[in-house]
Amino acid sequence: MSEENKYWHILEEFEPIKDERLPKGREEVTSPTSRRNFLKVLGLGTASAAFIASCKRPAEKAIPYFIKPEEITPGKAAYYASSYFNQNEFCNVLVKVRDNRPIKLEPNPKSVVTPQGTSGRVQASVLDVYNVNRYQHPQKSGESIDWETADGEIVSQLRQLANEGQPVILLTPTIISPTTKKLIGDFAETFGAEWQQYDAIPMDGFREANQRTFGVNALPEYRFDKADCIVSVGCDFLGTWLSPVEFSGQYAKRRDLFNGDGNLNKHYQIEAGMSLTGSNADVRIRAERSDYGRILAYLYNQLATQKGAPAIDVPTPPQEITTKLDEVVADLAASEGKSLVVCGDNNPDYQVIVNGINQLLGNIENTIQFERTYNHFRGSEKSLETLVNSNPGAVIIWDVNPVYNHPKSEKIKAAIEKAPLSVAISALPDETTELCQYVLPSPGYLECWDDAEYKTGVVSILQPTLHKLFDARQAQESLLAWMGDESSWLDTIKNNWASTYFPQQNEQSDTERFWVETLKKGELVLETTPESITFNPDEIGNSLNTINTENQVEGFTIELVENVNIGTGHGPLNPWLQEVPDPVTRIAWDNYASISPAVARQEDIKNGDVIQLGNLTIPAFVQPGQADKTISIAVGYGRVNGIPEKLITGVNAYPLAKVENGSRQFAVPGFTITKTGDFEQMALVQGHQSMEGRPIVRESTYDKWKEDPASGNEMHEEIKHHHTTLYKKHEYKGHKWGMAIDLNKCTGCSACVLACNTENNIPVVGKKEVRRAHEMQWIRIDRYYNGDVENPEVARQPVMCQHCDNAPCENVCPVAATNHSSEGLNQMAYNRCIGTRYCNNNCPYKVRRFNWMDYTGADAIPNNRYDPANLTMDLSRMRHNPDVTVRAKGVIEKCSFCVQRIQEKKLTAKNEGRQLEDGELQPACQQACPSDAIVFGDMNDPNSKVSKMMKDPRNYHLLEELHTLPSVGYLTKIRNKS
Amino acid sequence: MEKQNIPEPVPFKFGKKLKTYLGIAAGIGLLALLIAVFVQQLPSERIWANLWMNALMFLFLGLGALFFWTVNTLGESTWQINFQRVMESMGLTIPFAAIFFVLAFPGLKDLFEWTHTEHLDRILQEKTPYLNMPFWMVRFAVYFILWSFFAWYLRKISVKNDFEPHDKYLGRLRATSGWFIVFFAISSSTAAWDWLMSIDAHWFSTLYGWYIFSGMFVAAIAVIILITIAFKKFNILPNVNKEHLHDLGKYLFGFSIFWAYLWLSQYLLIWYSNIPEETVYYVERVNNYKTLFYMNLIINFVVPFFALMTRGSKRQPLYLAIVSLVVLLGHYLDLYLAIMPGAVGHENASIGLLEIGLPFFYLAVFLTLFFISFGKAKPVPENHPYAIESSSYENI
Amino acid sequence: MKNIIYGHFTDDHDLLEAVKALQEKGIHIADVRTPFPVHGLDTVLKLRRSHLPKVAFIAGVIGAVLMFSFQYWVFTEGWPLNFGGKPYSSILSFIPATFEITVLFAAFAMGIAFLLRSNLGPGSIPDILDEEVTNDHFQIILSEKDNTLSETELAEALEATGALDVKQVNTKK
Amino acid sequence: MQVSQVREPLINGEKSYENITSDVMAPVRAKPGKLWFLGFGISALVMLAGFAAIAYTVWFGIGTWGVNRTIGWGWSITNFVWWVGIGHAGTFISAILLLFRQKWRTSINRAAEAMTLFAVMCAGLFPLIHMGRLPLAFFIFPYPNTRELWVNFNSPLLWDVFAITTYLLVSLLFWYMGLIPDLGTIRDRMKTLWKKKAYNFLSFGWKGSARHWQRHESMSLVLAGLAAPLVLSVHTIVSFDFATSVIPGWHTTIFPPYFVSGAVFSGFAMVLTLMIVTRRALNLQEYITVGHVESMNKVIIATGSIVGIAYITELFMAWYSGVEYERYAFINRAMGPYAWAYWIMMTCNVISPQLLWIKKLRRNLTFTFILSIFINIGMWFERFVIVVTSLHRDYLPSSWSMYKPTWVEVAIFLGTFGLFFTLFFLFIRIFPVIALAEVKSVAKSSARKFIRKSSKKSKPENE
Repeated sequence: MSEENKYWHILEEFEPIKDERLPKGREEVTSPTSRRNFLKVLGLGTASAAFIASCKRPAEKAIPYFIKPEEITPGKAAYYASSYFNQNEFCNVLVKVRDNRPIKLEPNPKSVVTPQGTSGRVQASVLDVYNVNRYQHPQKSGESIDWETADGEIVSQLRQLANEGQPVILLTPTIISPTTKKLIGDFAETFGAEWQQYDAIPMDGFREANQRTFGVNALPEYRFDKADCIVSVGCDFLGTWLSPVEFSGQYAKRRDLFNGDGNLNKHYQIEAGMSLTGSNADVRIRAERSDYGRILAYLYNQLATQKGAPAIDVPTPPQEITTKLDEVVADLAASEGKSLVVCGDNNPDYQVIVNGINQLLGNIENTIQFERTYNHFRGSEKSLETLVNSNPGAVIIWDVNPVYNHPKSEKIKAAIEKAPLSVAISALPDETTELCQYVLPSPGYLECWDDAEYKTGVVSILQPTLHKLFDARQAQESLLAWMGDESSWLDTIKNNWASTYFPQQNEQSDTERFWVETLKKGELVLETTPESITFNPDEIGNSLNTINTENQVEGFTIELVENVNIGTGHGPLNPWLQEVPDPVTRIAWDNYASISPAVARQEDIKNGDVIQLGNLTIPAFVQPGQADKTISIAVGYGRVNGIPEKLITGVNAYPLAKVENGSRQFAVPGFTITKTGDFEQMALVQGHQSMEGRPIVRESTYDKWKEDPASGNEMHEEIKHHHTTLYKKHEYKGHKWGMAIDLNKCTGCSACVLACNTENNIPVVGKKEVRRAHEMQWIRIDRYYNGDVENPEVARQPVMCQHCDNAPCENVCPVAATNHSSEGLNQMAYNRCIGTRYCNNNCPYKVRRFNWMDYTGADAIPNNRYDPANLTMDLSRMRHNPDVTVRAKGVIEKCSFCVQRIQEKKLTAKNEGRQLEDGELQPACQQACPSDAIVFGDMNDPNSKVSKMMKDPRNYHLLEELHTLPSVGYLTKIRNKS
Repeated sequence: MEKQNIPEPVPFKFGKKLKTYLGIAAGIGLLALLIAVFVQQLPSERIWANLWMNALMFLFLGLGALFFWTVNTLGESTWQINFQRVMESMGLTIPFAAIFFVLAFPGLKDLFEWTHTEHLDRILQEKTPYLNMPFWMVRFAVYFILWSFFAWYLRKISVKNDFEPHDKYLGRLRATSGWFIVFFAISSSTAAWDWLMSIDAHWFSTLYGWYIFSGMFVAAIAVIILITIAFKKFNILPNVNKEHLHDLGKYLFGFSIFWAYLWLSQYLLIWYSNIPEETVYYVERVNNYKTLFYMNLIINFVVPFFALMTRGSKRQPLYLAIVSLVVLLGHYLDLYLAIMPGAVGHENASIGLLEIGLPFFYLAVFLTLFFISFGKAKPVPENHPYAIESSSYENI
Repeated sequence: MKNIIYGHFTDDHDLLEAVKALQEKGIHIADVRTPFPVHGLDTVLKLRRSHLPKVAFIAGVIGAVLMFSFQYWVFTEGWPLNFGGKPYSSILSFIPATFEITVLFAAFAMGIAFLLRSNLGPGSIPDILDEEVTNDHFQIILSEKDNTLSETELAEALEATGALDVKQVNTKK
Repeated sequence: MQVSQVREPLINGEKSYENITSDVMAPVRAKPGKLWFLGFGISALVMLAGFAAIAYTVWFGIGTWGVNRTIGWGWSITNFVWWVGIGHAGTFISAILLLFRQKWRTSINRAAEAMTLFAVMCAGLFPLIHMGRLPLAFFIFPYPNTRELWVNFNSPLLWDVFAITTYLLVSLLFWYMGLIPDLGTIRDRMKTLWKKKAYNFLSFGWKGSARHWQRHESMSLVLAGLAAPLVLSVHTIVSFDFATSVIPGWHTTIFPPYFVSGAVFSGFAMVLTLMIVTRRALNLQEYITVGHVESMNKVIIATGSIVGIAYITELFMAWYSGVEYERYAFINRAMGPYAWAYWIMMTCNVISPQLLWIKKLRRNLTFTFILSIFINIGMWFERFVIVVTSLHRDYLPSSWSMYKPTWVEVAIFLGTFGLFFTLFFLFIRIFPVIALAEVKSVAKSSARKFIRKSSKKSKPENE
């Protein structure tokens, strides 16, 4: 229980420390850092602005504490509750801080919204703090100025403009912080400013549809865990749609055949491009993007006919789809009130029909609830129209980049340039900030105070875990300063909480106590009343009629999609995210145009052939399962401004989007393919897609599983039966660590890969090296296609070191650098490794990774560093987990089952004089997994979850016929199909 | 070189006394078989396995000798000329080995799991294109027809040169030897797979054929040594001197090491990788035949290695004969270990009256055939163009 | 001070005959030097068989025992490590290194023994009487010291066997 | 010992012992010619380029090579095995052929052994430079250290360390012991004092005493007895590098004898390549005769056929095993993306040597020379097929990958050729290319001159 206290360790309890070096007139921020240490951090940060190709070990730069600050125990991590929000993704987190540096983000298990796991982006966000490209001082036209001057000039101009009645536009992303919203309101009032919210990829169509059908402008809660039958039309809810971490958890609960009630959901995915969600579906129906409307209409009409509701004749989708859709309809009809139909298209008419279907099926108030609606995605197309059309006098652009991610980029650019005053508030340079006169650096979220109401009635606090690295200031502080408000931003938040939320609760009677307790927990859950909704059936008819008049345009339709890890491409270019291969295509560092195999054959296009689509030249990728007439391209690539040249990658696909009827469309018809004759080799990490009939991912169907839980895994018993050995097994007397992975729950989101990267200091090798199969990630998520090449089934398998008890790799190391621990770990002594790579050759799973070059700067030879992502600079090195060795050139590394965590927890338990509890010890991958697919524990403990899973009839070991005796077990994948 | 007075050769006669001895030996063998069948009523697979094992050993001696002769001929070596007829005559027993195999045919079902075509598992089903009765029989016939032909034809040329000397015969001998070796190189392996490896039908080892070959070769050399020493003692081959024995001893020594080398290669690699599909073979043997398993290695490697290491040991006829006899028994044991665990199983296999007695019968038949053949030609080839080299060389 | 008488032949067969002839006269032959090993010469000279093989055997046994026990010690006592589930005393794994060290010890012990026993080695200065011995001369060397016969008698006896260029030398050794 | 007169003489021309001495010594005595300097210069340059590439690798890391996460060993280990294989001919010739009393070995064993040493030196480089951390290469020796951590005696790579070291040292010993009498011969022919002194130093003061000869012969025989199993062990252990693994295409029990056979096969090919040129360049046609070439060709056809049978056995067993991974590995060899390498290997190693069944071709120097180069190439590809083709598609298709060498790897490989030829050029200037004493010892029974003489006398030489 003392552990818990450690978790909720907070900043507020400590005396603020005065720092004369901070700019005057500004409230000191209470900080966990001592002044001495702050100096050190600041010094390091500044020094690292330049490339320092130093061969010195980082240890030489460490300065020992002269007087140890009270709250810091060297070598011991502290955890602070906070939250991550980045435009379209939210996660309650615990920030792991070691020696004043946040080094890892972990899920907050007490969270209501995201108790299980995080996304990959959350994991990688810690790297953004230490980004060397951040603005370090306020700038005016590219010149550094100080805050006072900047504030003075901006305020005077704002007042003048306000007096002149010229419009002042404040362009922000969707703001979910209640205090900030109030603050902006005050600001707008003060300066007569117009506040516009902008989303790179909007969901205003959803809000509009809900307004039309239910009379509320809200994004409801979707309960995937309550749905027996999920039908998703082009909706990537496990990867990028609305709240993927939450949905992954809900979805996985219904894929769980080990803990759950054995009631598997059935997931239909109807889509054009192969999405992460589609690749997890039980039944994936390949359909053209341009047919989505008709498909929805068909589904509605069929259901309506069954339920006796009016149907409107709409051209039906092609025959081969309707036969499959009939099956979908039958399943939907059979699970009334327990089904869920979603569509990912922002077209309001489509959403209206989706609402109509869900209404018909009685899903409203069951699987779709309006109690705690989502507060993000408030942006609309109107915001930019205002900017472009209103000839603003002042533009304040806060952390959005429309110049990059809006198709009308040129007009926006013109509007900003024309405005007499343009101010950008941003941590990093981008396409938009470069156009603004003033650039005001803002800190990263790990350096900020903030609050957030992601879902109505669940309010979280963000607290800083690191003193601001640069001369940066939160946007809210700027607004306060401009308004002449002397109070600090923290006080503003506290005051707001005291006035707004304190009265709404009754647990705490003292406002200060209330604040501290909430801060410890990280969030406050309030009573809410559901939005009252009234269904308007007429809208369905209207929308059906609209769809009825849709023209079918000749040529290819391009759909712009988000990559699971890259998302909209907002924020700094994060090398960790870039290096994680897309879970579907397994390509890192690039975007590409996915075309179907049939088109590739017809047009004679091979992977990497550069094609021309409108104004876009982009390499093509042949994607099994892609609809023939649809080409999918991921947005979020092709950032140029403010990106170091060696990191520029991919092509910006946003300009292909179209603004139509006041909304942005990400599916645009009418393209033709032209081959340019160029070729670009992509960083494809998996060149072979088929399992070649090998029992690698074992699977079965739900029906067969119900009859025999070992179905699809019959060979496991047989192989076990045939196991013979010429020498006895070693005994493992104490712990024997093992891991079980439920293939039915893993969605492939890659959060584990990124968590592992962060935890284990895995270097980034860059596009060139990934192309050469030199990637370093310790976990990879293998993806195999099975069956019809036009619409294959997808099987996924996370593979890390299997920690074999009869490890072929250990036998062959000449210098004994890898051997087996007494707890069954396959361990590596990096210091001893001389890099023969023999172990890797002999590893049947090929999970060992070799430091081909000096990726980390840990090598003793000077001037040979290979650092494609500027991650060996002193600032970026602060991200390192000090418990894990940074490996030198020429050394083999691999998954260690997070041995540093094992040791730490063992020690804790020992100090507390107790046994380790099952589940107490989680490796980074398990911890980050939003779908709880990975379970780690002691196999010598018969009651541990992992040993129970190992005994499950579904359990098998990868390549078990080789008698390598892996410590990792996999539970078979069960598809709910006939 | 020691001066020796070479006595006059005594012409070989397959005398009555010898015949009586062989008859008694044959009788013992048959008696052992009859007791095993009717008195002890041993399980049928054990009977058949014994017949199979002895037929193989019978074949090995002839085939190994034929190989030894042909390989020396092809290598233009000449030291063997003085006892070449021993090898020739041993080779002539090959066709009779076929008869012994055929006698064991009724037991094939007991010996080979893959013959149970009604219930084969997946892996065995996949092997049927190779492991099926008709094809197996065809291979059997081809091996024996060709081996027998070569044994007969080579002998014919060799003898012909005695009477109408001509250099062309040597050329023909070499050419035929070449063809034989080519065929032997393939058939020795495939025959080992067919008749031995497929007893453990699931198991496989690429080295197996060569391993069996090396054992066969050592066994044949041991018998050549024994016969040559005996013939020397009775002055049938007076021209065989210590140099010949020395060299034969070296072969026995060297190829015992070679056998051990292959044994180790096969076992070490399988032990090291520890993949069940391969270890299954050795697990059975190491666990259930522990003593014999290690005895095999001691008799076939440790004994000849230390016993024949010194120069003098190889030049002492009696000593060399004893070592040869031990090694011959050792390879009988090796064959036992190759066959019994798979064909009989450790529950039923043991070394009893049958295993000890039956070989006498085969030995008697082998020697009878050998003596008959040997008596039909001159004991030493005459007019061999290189004959002089065989009588006048020395080991350092 | 001893006197040396030597002469040479140009054919190894003649040399063998000469040695036999000299020995029949009871003359002790100090040394015979030849450009290559002449077969039968050691028998005629009644040279003892060399002990070098025994040296090799003993050194080999020492090497084998040392290497094997070292490996065994390392894996069972020194620092027993679990490599791929193999037993600590994985004897089969010890065979290759043991074999190599056996051969190494045997070969080098024998090589060194050969050099020491023959007084050969870097820097050793030979007493060469006739440089053609390493070319095509087969040389017989007689020493007065070893024989009852006089220097001249020895020379005559040597010449009688057909030796060419019979010479007498007084060496200081 | 008597030799039948039907046998082909091993030394042609009317050679007396004196002739043998002067013929063989000629290159040592004479001043090197332009051609020698040219050859030596080029070799040395290529060697230096190779060393530069090695330095580059050590500096920037193995990432400068084309190897990757799937194919951990590329050209480096291919070259290693290839060079070690070539390094098997010399010791095979001097040890095993000595045991088998093959007299023809005497004309070629010296050069072949030298070649062995140089090839093993080239080979030995690769396991070192393929390490990610070459400066720490000393970790592979079991030396006492503060952590009391020894080495892993289970590792075939460690066995390699012992095997290659022992092999190099014992071969050197064997070679040098054989050289001692010949160095004495050179010493006595040298006119300048310093050369005399130098060669005396090198010859350890050899004087040709009967007792020394007796010991020398006895030692040679035991050394041969030791070296014979050593030769087998070296390539056996090299084969263990692969065969102990679990990788299909690597793990197969036939590897040890098949590797040995392949090694001798490639070694003889290299000896032929070199000797056919050397005998011309150094005027040694009468010592290294067509008969010698034919004998070597016979070894080639024997070992080549054994290798061929091993290939087919592997192929058959892969099918017979019923193990899908095994089967796939071999299908992939013959039909996958590296099939070209497989078929080069098959053509060069199995099919082309079969032409040597024809006596005329066996005795044709030009043909033999071309064929020997074919075999060198084929055997290199054999190792490439084993190393790369087996690795590039093993168990999990997700990790399958392709391999292509970079210029660094190519330069290192060429550099080892430079090293090899540099040493060889030095060797032919400093040491007698033919074992003088050994040739002389068989001259009487096998030289044309003596054969004729003895036949004239027709006097049986009873010993």
